[in-house]
Amino acid sequence: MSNLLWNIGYPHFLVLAAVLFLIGVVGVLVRRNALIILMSVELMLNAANVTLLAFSRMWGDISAHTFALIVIAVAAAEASVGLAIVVAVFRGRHNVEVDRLNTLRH
Amino acid sequence: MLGSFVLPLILGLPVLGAILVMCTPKTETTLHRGIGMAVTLITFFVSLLTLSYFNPKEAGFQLVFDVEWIPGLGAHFKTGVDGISVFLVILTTFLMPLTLLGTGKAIEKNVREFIAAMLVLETGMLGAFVALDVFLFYVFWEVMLIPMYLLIGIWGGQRRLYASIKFVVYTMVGSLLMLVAIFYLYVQAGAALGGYTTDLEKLLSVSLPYHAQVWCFAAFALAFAIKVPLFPLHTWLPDAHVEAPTAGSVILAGVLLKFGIYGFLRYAIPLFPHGAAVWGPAIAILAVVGIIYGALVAFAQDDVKKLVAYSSVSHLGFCAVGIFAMTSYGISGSIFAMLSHGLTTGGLFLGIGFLYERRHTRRLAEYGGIWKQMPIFAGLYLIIVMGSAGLPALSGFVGEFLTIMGTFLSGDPVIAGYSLPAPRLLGALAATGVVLGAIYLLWMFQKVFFGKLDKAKNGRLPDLSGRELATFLPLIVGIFLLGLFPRAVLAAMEPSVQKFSNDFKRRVAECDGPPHTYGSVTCDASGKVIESPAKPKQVPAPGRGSAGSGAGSAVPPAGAGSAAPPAGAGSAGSAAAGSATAAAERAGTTAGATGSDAATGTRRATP
Amino acid sequence: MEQASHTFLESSTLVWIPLLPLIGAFINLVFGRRMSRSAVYAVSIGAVALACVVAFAHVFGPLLALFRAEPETAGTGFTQILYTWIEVGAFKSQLAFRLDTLSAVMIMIVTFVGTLIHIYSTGYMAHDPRYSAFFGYLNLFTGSMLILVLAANMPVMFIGWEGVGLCSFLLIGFWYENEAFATAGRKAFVVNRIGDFCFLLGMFLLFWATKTKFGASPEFGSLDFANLRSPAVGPAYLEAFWGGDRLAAAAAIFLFIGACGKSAQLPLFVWLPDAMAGPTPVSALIHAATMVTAGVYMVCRLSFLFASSTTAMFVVATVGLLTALAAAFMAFAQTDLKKVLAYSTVSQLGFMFVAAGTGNWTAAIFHLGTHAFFKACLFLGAGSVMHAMEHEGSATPGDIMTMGGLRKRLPLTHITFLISCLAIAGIIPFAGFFSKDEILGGAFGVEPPGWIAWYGKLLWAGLLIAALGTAFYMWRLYFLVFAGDGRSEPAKHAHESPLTMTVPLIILAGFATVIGFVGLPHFEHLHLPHILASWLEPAVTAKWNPEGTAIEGHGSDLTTVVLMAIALGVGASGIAGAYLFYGRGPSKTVAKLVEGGLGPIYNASKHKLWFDEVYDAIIVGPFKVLARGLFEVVDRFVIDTVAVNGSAFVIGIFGRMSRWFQNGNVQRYLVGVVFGGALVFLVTDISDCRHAATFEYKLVGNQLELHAEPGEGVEGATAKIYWDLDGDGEKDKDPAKPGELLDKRDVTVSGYSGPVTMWVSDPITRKEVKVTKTIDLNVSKGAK
Amino acid sequence: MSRILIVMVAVLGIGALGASARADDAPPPAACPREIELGVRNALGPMVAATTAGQTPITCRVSRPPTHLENGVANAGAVESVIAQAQLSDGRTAVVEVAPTGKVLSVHYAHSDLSGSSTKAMALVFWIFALVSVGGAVFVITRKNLIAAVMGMVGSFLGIAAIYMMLYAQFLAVVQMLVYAGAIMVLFVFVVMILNRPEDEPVAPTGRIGQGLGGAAILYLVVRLIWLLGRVEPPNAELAAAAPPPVDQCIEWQNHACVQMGSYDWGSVRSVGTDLFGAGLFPFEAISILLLLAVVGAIAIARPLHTEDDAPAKTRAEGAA
Repeated sequence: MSNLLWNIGYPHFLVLAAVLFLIGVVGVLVRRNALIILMSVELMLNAANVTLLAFSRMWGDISAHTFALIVIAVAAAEASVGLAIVVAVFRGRHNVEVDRLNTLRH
Repeated sequence: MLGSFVLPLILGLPVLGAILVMCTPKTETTLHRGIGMAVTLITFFVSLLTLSYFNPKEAGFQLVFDVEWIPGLGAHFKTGVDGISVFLVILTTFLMPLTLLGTGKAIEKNVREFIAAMLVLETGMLGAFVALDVFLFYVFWEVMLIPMYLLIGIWGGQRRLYASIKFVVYTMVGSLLMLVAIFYLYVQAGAALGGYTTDLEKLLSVSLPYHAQVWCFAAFALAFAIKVPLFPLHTWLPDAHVEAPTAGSVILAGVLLKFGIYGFLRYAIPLFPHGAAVWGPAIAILAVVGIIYGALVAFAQDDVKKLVAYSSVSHLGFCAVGIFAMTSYGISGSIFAMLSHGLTTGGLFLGIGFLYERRHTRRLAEYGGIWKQMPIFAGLYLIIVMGSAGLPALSGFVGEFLTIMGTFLSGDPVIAGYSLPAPRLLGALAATGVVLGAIYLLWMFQKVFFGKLDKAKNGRLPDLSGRELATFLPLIVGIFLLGLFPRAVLAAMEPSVQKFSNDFKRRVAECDGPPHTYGSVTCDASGKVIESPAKPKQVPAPGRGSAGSGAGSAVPPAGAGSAAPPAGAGSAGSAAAGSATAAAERAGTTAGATGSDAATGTRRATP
Repeated sequence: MEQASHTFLESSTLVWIPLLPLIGAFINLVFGRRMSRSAVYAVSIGAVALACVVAFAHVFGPLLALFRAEPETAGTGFTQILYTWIEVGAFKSQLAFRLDTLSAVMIMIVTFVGTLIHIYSTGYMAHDPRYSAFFGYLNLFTGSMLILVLAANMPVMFIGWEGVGLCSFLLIGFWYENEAFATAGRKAFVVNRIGDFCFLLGMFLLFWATKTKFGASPEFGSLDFANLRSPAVGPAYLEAFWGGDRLAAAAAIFLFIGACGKSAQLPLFVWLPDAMAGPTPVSALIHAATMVTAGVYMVCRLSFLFASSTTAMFVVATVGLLTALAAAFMAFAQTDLKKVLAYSTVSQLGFMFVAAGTGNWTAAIFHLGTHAFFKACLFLGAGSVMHAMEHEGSATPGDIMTMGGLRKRLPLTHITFLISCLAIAGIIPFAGFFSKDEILGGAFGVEPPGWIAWYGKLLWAGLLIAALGTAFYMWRLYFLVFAGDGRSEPAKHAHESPLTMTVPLIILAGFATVIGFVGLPHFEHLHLPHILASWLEPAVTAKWNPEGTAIEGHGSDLTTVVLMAIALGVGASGIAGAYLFYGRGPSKTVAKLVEGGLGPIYNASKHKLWFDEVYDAIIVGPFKVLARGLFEVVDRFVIDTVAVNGSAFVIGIFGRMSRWFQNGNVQRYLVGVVFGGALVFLVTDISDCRHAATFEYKLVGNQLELHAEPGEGVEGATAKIYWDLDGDGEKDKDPAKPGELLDKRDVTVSGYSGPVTMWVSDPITRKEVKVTKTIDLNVSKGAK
Repeated sequence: MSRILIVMVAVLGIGALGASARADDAPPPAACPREIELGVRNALGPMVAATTAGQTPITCRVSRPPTHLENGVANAGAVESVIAQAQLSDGRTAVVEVAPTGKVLSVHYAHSDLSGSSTKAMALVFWIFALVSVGGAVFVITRKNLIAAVMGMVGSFLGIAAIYMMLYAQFLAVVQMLVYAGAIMVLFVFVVMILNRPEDEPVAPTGRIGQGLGGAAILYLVVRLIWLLGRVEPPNAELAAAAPPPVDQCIEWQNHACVQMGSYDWGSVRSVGTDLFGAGLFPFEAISILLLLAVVGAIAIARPLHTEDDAPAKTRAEGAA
């Protein structure tokens, strides 16, 4: 047990990433507010980044940093467009509950 | 080759015309109709060039135009005609302008799109007739489907949606299975020829293993049987015909139905002769059933179009049975019957269209005594009806006569392993179609034209206008010409038909593939023919693919059971041979599978 | 062959005989509506008359010459080949016309009688608005018939064969506004089609037999009459075929059914009485000259084939006899003028077929000729009568019960009618006597091999009865129409018809009187010329088989005379009987008899033995039911509803089910993702679906080659493979690197047998799989 | 309900690390071969602590490079270096990589960060930031109030940045703070202020069974992931424990061949940049285009709807909506 607490190894980082990721998944699943969902997505991306960096450290390969950087960029793009959509939608119909945005279905 | 430019030209013209039409403003309907007429007429006259370049003495493909199309696939844009297809091409280009002329102003909405659809349809049909590349054929086959779907679905009658979807789904079911078979053939042939290709002529040199042929033929046959249509698969036809606009019906009956028979002639039978030998009798019997059934059901209709639609089922039955009689009479006859059917049934539908434009009903009960009002129309229509009923000296007779005779004489001289069951009986049954045809056609004619003119609405029907007359006369002239001088056509298709039946006889008699028995012939694995299982007779299998002989020589006789398929499976065969010795030792290990195969193969191989 | 020796006339102008009427038809049908009556008459009559002239020119010119020169080849006559009509493979049919002695007789009858009928029609149809169409049809009819008789091979014959059917359809239904008439026309065509169907089968049988039984020599499989007749082909007909009987039997019977359709024999005669719906000249044309004689002609044309099978002959004769009797019986109770004549025609055709069936071809054609004249005369006379009655405003011009006493009103018609009645009753010296007597005599004398004994006599007796009936009902007709006093106003004031109608009558009556002398009876001691017999002799066969016994069996003069006397007596007694009952119009006695015991028989006769009713019940009705049933049950229900829409419905169900997932809600999709991921883990976790780690081993000589197959997935990729190759249960060290464990995929040991263990251990998840196999070199060596 | 579930997930996630507890099976340090020890002493000179009570300061472990795949077959490379740990007199530990021949390949002075049980401080730091990030994440998905959620997000991001730092990704840690905690989150805050309404029902309504199943699936995933990831062991514990060595990277290319190598510190801007503009050039360009598009798209979409002057914008916005 003490070993678990005080002897931090890669498993700790990876498990942390996994937990963050799953929290993100749960967020996307259970929430209806588009903003929260967007944030949860960001959360998942970060979890992925953590995993990337942990493994890059573990295998001694720097290129994972590059990918993490790219992931961050993608996340930024996604956030901006997503937020723009949220705003537009809100203008149109004064709520951002995703499961009310079913116009295309009917 | 001389004149090879003609076919691509007639393929291109309608499409260009369609583009041109779509470029014109939407409201200029007269302009659209004019362009449509002009383009189709030009296409017709250009297509006449094929006849001038066509050499009737030659059996093979002519006017061949071949360019690399999709190198990755080995697909070529290869077109050409032989005696079988050239007249169908002419028929198509001949019917198109007449159809547009006959349609006249009957189509009010979306004239531009209508004309464009018709033109694209023409290209599709011509392409499917002249394609000499399986892949190209399939593409055109599908291209042809879409405009027809639009014609029925947009310009059709009340239940047009049901009809059009039924039409498309029916056709698709068939053609997708055909596609699967094409892929299989493609792969196998690629292995056998040492290079993937979809060139029909190359594929014809490959002979698949026996059972593969049986299944591939079944897949092809389904697609074509739906198009023909054969008896249980025919119900899309009446709906499509009834709902389609006149032009759609004319083209559908005049040309589209021909692709079933043509597909059998051009693809299914030459590619998979063994399959044809296995399924042929069944198809012939179905065709005869269709002849009688179609005629009977036609008699039960009170919708004129439906009646004619079922008559097509009956007539195409003649074509089908004529082909699977596998006699030159039957085959020539069925091709001829296709031409005649194109003219007569096209004429019937045009006439119905004329009536419909005047009365807006197709119910027989609504008519009666029309002769008094429209004597010219009645007279001309009678000629077409008689042509369809197979009156001698009109076009219908020659086809029916030859197909029935071909059926009657099927199996004489005996093709190794192929003959219809009870050809005499089948011929007689098919001939009953002649009587039944007279019954329902004359019944229809009487209901429409004879009797008292008691319906008030029929009182003021104008007789044929100049346009309608101009639509009818070419058809009637054609009917008379085909009926009085059929030899010109028959002689031109003779070499190709001879080649067709000779190839079939040769290839169905040669032994390839695993041991099998059909007819009087039993083949064992190493390509020996055993006339009767009792006394084996050594016959070296002729004309095997090079890869096949290679494999055959490579494998030891023990392994031949699994390695015998000479084409395609050559590599597999040698592999099996290589593993054969090791397989014996590797008892119980997973790799033993092929070994056990070889073992069973050996067991099957030794008679 | 002798083509070369022919002059221009015969070799290249034959075609004009059928062509002229066809041209006339074309002109009338296409331009007739804009032509004046006189022009139409001119064209149509001109066409037929010209054809008649050409025909006679051919017959009495070249053919007669040829006949004089070499009678045998006159049997083949000379041929004009226009072009090859159909040619596929071995089958070749040329559009060719042949004039031989047989067809010569026919074309003369057809064109001559046809011309007269055309002329007559100008008067009869004088008031019909659609005259041009009518004359066009008449020309077409004549032309088709001429094609039929002149055809040099069976397919060409079939053109005319069906052509006359079409024309009958058009002409019988000429007054199409009357539904019943139109139906009659259709009935004629369809019944004929049934016959044509058998004709086709007969053709195919002949082609098949001649083609496939013998090699590819040209005279086989051409369906050309000359070739079919050639002695080389003869043996083919004797081939055993269905039911062990000869092929000739099958082919001939099929063809004969075709003839039954055309010539209105049992059981296909039903169309002919209804054919009275057409205008009277048409009836005359159909009955006398063109249509119905086609069957008889075809049988005689193929005499060699029929004669090759006594079975076929038996069938022909029997059917002929039955038809003659039945038709005679049906004619008794008819009250419609033309109906009576129609049944008499059927009956007379029965006579002809008996003649044909007894191999008495000459007699058949002879009777055909004589019958053509007197029957045409009768019909045209009837037409004249009805025309007169109609003119006086009779509602039912054909009802003989309303007539009577017309001999004073229509003298010319009366005379001609009288002559024709004498002729048909077989009274010497009118034409009917000779021909009928020849048939009777031939039937009496015939003794073909394979027939039951005395069958010829039986036929003879039956024909006598038929002849008696004929005489009776014809004279009943005569008396009812002409004798006594008029029984209705129109009958009282009827006027004679115009010359255009009476002149043909007179001409025909004249021929009906004298034409019989072309075939004087045969006596041993005094030699009377039988011109027709000797003329036809080369064209028809005289033997039962290609190499069989002769057909002709002449009795002694005494028998001949006796037979003639009996026939004459029968005819006379028939007339007497008719006079007895109907001498002064319809008598009470008849009425009483009808009321009394003869009632059923009378009804049977009146309803023509209920043939139509029976056919409706057993054929037409079921046919309609079957058609409707097939459509509703098979097409609508089984195929469409169950198969097609059913499958569509099933697919639709799946579609509706899958819509829950594909509802466009992203979160629901993500649920799917989560569950999927969980499932993947679960599966890979609990059921180790990966290939279990194992290793292969192969023996090469003494070498044991081991190959590890660590499963797939996380374990497989980076797994370490440890081996125990000495059976000590420990992981072996790597001989190459001391202190390292042997970690390889492929290892080779020599000459080792015993347990081999492999460990697959995964560096990331410390999973370790252990596989052990025991190898025995000797055993595995033995395993071969 | 769902909140309980989520918290449960989080706690369980951390706790489940227990599952990954395993006996400390690092092989015991052994005495080095002579040439190795000589090499080390040459390299380090007098810094090496003196031998005390037979306890040699220099201990050796054989290390092998990780098993690497060669066309589908994984094989372990031969021994190419020996890792020697030398206790220095100043208490630090030097990790020396020595070739079997005794040639010294590299010397690292281990920070006592990840390394085993050197100092508990680092472990504490990790736990704190781990809890911060996880707690922030839980906060995000549980709060009704959007502002609160965004704040939780910021916290979570900062925690993650720190975790980056602990993984020697200094540059990325900074980027994380700037881009995420800085820009993106500010963006979120703005949007939240624009919308400015708390959502009425936080949880998407799915039936009890659905929630139960979903929860079960999530739990299972957590457990399984932890069980899997907890077993991950570095190919080389010592190097992992030590500070990462500088990375050798190509800094000058000529037609796809490297002409000059350079060696930069792990995770530094230079190393990341070199890699980004070397191997990662294409993705970089792609990303730049993506960002451009994102900017344009965002502007196009977010334009106010009710501008009478241009219809296209209207339709576009509606299409987006």
